[in-house]
Amino acid sequence: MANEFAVELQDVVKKFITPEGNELNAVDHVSMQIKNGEFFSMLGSSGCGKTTSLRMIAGFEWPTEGEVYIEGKAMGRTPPFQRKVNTVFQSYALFQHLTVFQNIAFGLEMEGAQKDEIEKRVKHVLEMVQLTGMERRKPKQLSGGQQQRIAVARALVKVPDVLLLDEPLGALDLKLRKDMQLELKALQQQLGITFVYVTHDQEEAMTMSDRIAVMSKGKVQQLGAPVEIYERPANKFVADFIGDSNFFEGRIKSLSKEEAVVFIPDLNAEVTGIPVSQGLVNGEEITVSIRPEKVLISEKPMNQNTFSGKVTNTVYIGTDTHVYVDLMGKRVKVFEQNRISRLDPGSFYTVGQDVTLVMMPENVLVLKKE
Amino acid sequence: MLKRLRENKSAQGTLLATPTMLWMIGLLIIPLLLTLVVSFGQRSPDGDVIYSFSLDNYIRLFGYSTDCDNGQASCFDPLYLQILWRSLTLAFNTTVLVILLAYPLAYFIARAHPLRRNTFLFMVLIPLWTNFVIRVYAWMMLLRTQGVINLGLGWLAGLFNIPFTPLEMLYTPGAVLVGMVYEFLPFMILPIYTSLEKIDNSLYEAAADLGANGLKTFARVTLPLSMPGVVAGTILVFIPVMGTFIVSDILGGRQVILVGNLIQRQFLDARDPTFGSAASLILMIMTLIVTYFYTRKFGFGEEIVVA
Amino acid sequence: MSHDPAHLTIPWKGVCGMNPHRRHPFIFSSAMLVYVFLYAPIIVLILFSFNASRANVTFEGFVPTFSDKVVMDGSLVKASPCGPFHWFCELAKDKDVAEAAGNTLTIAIVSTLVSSVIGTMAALALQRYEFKLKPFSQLSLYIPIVIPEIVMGIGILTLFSQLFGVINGSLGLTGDSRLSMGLGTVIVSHIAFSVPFVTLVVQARLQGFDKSYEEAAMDLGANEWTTFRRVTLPMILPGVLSGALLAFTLSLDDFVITFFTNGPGSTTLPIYVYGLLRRIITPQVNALSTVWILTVFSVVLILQWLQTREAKQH
Amino acid sequence: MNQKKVTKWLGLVMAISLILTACGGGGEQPSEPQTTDGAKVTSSGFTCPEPSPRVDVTSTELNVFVWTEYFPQDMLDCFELVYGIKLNRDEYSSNEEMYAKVSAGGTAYDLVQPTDYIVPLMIRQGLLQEYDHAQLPNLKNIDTGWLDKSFDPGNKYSVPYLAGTDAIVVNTDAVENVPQSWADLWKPEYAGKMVFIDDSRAVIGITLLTLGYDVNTTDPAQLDEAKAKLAELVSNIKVFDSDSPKTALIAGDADLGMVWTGEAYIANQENPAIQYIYPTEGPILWQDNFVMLKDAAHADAAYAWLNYMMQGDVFWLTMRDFQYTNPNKAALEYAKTNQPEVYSSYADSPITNPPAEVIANGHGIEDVGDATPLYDDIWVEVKGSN
Repeated sequence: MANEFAVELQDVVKKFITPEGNELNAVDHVSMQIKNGEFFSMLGSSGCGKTTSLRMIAGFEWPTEGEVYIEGKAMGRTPPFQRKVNTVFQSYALFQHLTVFQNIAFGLEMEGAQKDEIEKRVKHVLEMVQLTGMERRKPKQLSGGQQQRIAVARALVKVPDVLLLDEPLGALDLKLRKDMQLELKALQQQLGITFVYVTHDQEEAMTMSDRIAVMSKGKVQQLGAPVEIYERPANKFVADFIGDSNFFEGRIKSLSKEEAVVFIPDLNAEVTGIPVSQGLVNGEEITVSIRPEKVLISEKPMNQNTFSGKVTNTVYIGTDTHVYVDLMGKRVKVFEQNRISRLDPGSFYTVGQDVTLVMMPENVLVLKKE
Repeated sequence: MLKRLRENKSAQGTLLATPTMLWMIGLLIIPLLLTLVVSFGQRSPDGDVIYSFSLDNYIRLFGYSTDCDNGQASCFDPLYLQILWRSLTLAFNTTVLVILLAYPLAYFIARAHPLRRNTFLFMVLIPLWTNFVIRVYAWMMLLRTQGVINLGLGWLAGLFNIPFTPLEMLYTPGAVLVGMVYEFLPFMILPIYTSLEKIDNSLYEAAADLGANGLKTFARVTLPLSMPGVVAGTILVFIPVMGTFIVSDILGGRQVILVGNLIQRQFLDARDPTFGSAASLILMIMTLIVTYFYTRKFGFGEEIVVA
Repeated sequence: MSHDPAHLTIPWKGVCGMNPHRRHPFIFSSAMLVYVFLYAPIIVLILFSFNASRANVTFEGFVPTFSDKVVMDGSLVKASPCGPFHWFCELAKDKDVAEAAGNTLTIAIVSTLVSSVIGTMAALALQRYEFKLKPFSQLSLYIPIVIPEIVMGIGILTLFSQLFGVINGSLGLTGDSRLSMGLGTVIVSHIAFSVPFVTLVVQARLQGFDKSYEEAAMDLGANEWTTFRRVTLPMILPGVLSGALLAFTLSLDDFVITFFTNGPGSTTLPIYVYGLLRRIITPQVNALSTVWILTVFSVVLILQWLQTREAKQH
Repeated sequence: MNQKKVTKWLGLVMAISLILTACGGGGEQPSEPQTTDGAKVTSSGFTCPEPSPRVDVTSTELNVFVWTEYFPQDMLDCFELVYGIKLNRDEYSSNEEMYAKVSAGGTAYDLVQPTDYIVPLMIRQGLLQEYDHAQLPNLKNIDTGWLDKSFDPGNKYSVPYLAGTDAIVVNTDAVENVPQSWADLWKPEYAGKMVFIDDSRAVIGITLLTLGYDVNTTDPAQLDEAKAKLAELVSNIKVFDSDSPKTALIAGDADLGMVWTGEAYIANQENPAIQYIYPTEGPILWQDNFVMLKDAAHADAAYAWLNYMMQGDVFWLTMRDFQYTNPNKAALEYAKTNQPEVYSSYADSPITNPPAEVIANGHGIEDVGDATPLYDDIWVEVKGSN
């Protein structure tokens, strides 16, 4: 393909008028570049602008400012039916008055494809989603998972440059959703089509995506591979939204080229040896964050970055045990993996037990205050 | 051109609504304005409209009279107010009776087996699809002195050796009431049915679960939830009753004068379109006021269109 | 009326014991009484269409058959070649009835078609678009519902007579080219009172309509018109049809508006029946009513049969 | 209703909807002339007389606006058969209703059938056109006693149709004391048993007669008095019916009242106990006429109709089908020789053929000009307050 980027959003703004008559920037100066053949996700809670961004790519909405490019071409106000992208809707939007075959054939008919061509391609795509033999059914007669596959098949049969998926698994139960995630990913890899996927489920995004754009309040908070987003969240929002984090308010006490020392008033303690990110100033008020699974519970005190506390609660959830520790009045979450059987009550931390928490400096993140 | 239209949603909406709006403006709003203009006019002796601005017709409607018994120049003549009041009372009575008759039937249909519901519903609609005038005529056959009801009653009385004089039913206000109730009953059944049918069965279960007995469930759950249907039905019954003149003409023997008759007469008998227009507008304002207060209290049920 | 076929396919999930009103004898008996009230006049009407008495006040028995000509004794029909169906034969001979029936159907069909099309358009506009006159448009649709028919009828009469006077005068139209009351004015007026009902019914249907169906169609390459034709219209069709049915019913039944807007050659059945009622009321009126009722009844039965069949197919 | 016509009207509908000022195209499409060989026979088996003289007609339609139940079907059918013209008939049941519709404009009637007293009003309003008597050769068939009346001297605008009286009707089986005068009808014993025609001028007229005033008075004081008197009567009346008052009598819903000739005759046929009484004050006399509207589009067809109708061998049908006083001497002669039964039932009945002294004692309703609103108001107010 000629262009490196399948989809490009350039400084896109979408304004809506709320029912109260206020102006709202649903999408607020968003720029992103989605590479060809990439599985790209937009992740965020509802109202963050991810669906609006997707709809602007599809052509259901037009940007108030900025420009959407598909395969390098500025889209302007091109209507949806003139864009080589197709959408899988959250509600699937399968035409209830048409059969499965007619649903899938709809897009091909619009292209003016020949009858036998249509039949061949519908058959092929049904094989692809493993629903051969369902042609005569009406959408209502299918299960949720089957409907979802038909929705994907209907979009894929058009061989779009980009497939847009708007929370396509939202209506399915957990087990089915997990299966479908893997299937979708496999399908994408097999076909090599660019997928732009919108979800509010971080695990789903992590599972499938090559890259994720975390969005909030109409802005892209961070854009990167799943591991970057998890391990190096750009700000407190991302750190909080993706996975769990313990946050402490702090101040940079000293700053060298390699590492920083941060003072945390709540704990009346210093954390040393923290890797430095750009743009920090000595003395700046910052937020310190550490993932619960990266806090270690130690029986005996160590010399550096250790804190004493009391266990206030433990929750057994199967893979992990969540231990809540009171650290000078501040509650800290610790996830301990259950590598050994916890059937023996002795292997549990008991409420009130004194413990020492270790926060290794390389696991501690310094985030700018928002 | 097409592209610009495609991009202008507001223009698309306006364009789609235009034919209907032309009809509404041309055949509802302009005629109403014309009626308004005529109502301020005066009649010539031959019944022509002399366009002027005079409130005489309205003053006359509200009881001002220059035709007094005791030689006064003007006096209060409640004639037209009485007609207005009579129409309001009749419309009110009709509506109440119609609700009382419609509710059990609508309830019965709504709670019937779904496979039979459509059939029961069609049985309500079929009389509606016969003709309005035919239905009134059918009641003439039932109500007259030698009509079916009197024959039936006479036969019954004969069985028990009770002396029987045929009841005088036709050409009475009662006949008009019966005719009105009959004509507009389906218009109440349908909206009530629609709103009852919407009530989820689990609500009855919840009510029963919370310890409500049949009557309490009805009073606290069923009735409030079916109010939109009753409201819609009331609008569909009350307003036509206020304006109908055929029922009172045929079943009332032209002796029961309602606003509808008054208006029709002004145009067709008395050759006074100005007074008739004024009466039309007063009738319209009356129904609007009743509708406004009624719907403000109970809301404007969307059942009005589902019916 | 919404005849959702889903009703027919979803099994009845009632919990008999839970619903305290179901099969309550009071409900059942009062419902049956209301049905009797609804049907008694109609049954009497039909029975009397076989009446031998021309005056049709009391039922004097069925008209005896077997005679090649009608024999009258005073007001009693002693014999008729058509037998009990004497009055139906009389009706069949009456070409005014055929003409009135034709007019009624013409008016009902044309006004239903026009009001369904423009009413659906308006419903789409009101439900989907924002435009300047939207609140006004929505409000104006309630006018025919909240004002008495006679007010509307007289207003329209005044309008047409004034308008035609002006047009005929200014264009110098005379003779047959003059604009005058007739089928055209009746149809135009019937559209006026049908449109709001169609619009409101379709609007109600559109309220539950997920916009993503249309977006899906456009996404798959259908332009606006194709989307409407292939997706939107089939999906709102039940709403449009019940709106159209309502418009058709209103048009068939209308007396008042037609009374004020008709002219030569546009007599409808309701007007004709009213005319018959004003002449000597013979059982011919009943015969006409019987034919009418049976026609409506069979049309409804056929429609329902078709609907049930369709529901079963799905 | 042929397809062309529908399409044409549809076009008009669209035109109006689009610009609200449509021009042209309000006319009616001609229907195919019915050409049957030999004798023309109506559906009821009546053989149609040939028109004499036959008038040249180019119109294919004729629109008439006439009283209900006043028009022999055979007469209409024959006219359509012999001339191949489509006759559209609309009906009304009061002069006022007719006048309201016609004067509103927008109607396309050619001929209407007003009663005597309405004719001057219609002339004054410029609604009528003068007849060309050269085109009405059959006017000679009308008895001169019915021509040149005060409401239209010289019959410039009107051609007589039928005439009759309004008088008392009473079911002698149900009523003990048979009323002999209008004044008797005020007696309380008749309260709630009476049917009256819904005709303001006639009912106010008899009230004036009982008070000793002229039926056409314009004196407000006399009318005021009549209003009070009328109020007493109206509260005794059970039903007003100008369409078919006989039905109430035959059905037993009413026992006596005030009706017109034709109704009384049929009621009498149905039940001989129902009798027509000419009151001592004298009956109301009336005469209905055909007038041609100013903007009549089918004047040639109208002349054809009027001439054909006035033929003796056609007009006698009115005597056969409806029982009114017949002003057409040719029709009477035709019936006398060819339809003796019809003739004798007409001539022998005092209802249809009232004695000369009754006519002499009768009162005609006349146009009262500026006093019209007084009459209208009395009627609405008295009936409304009931």
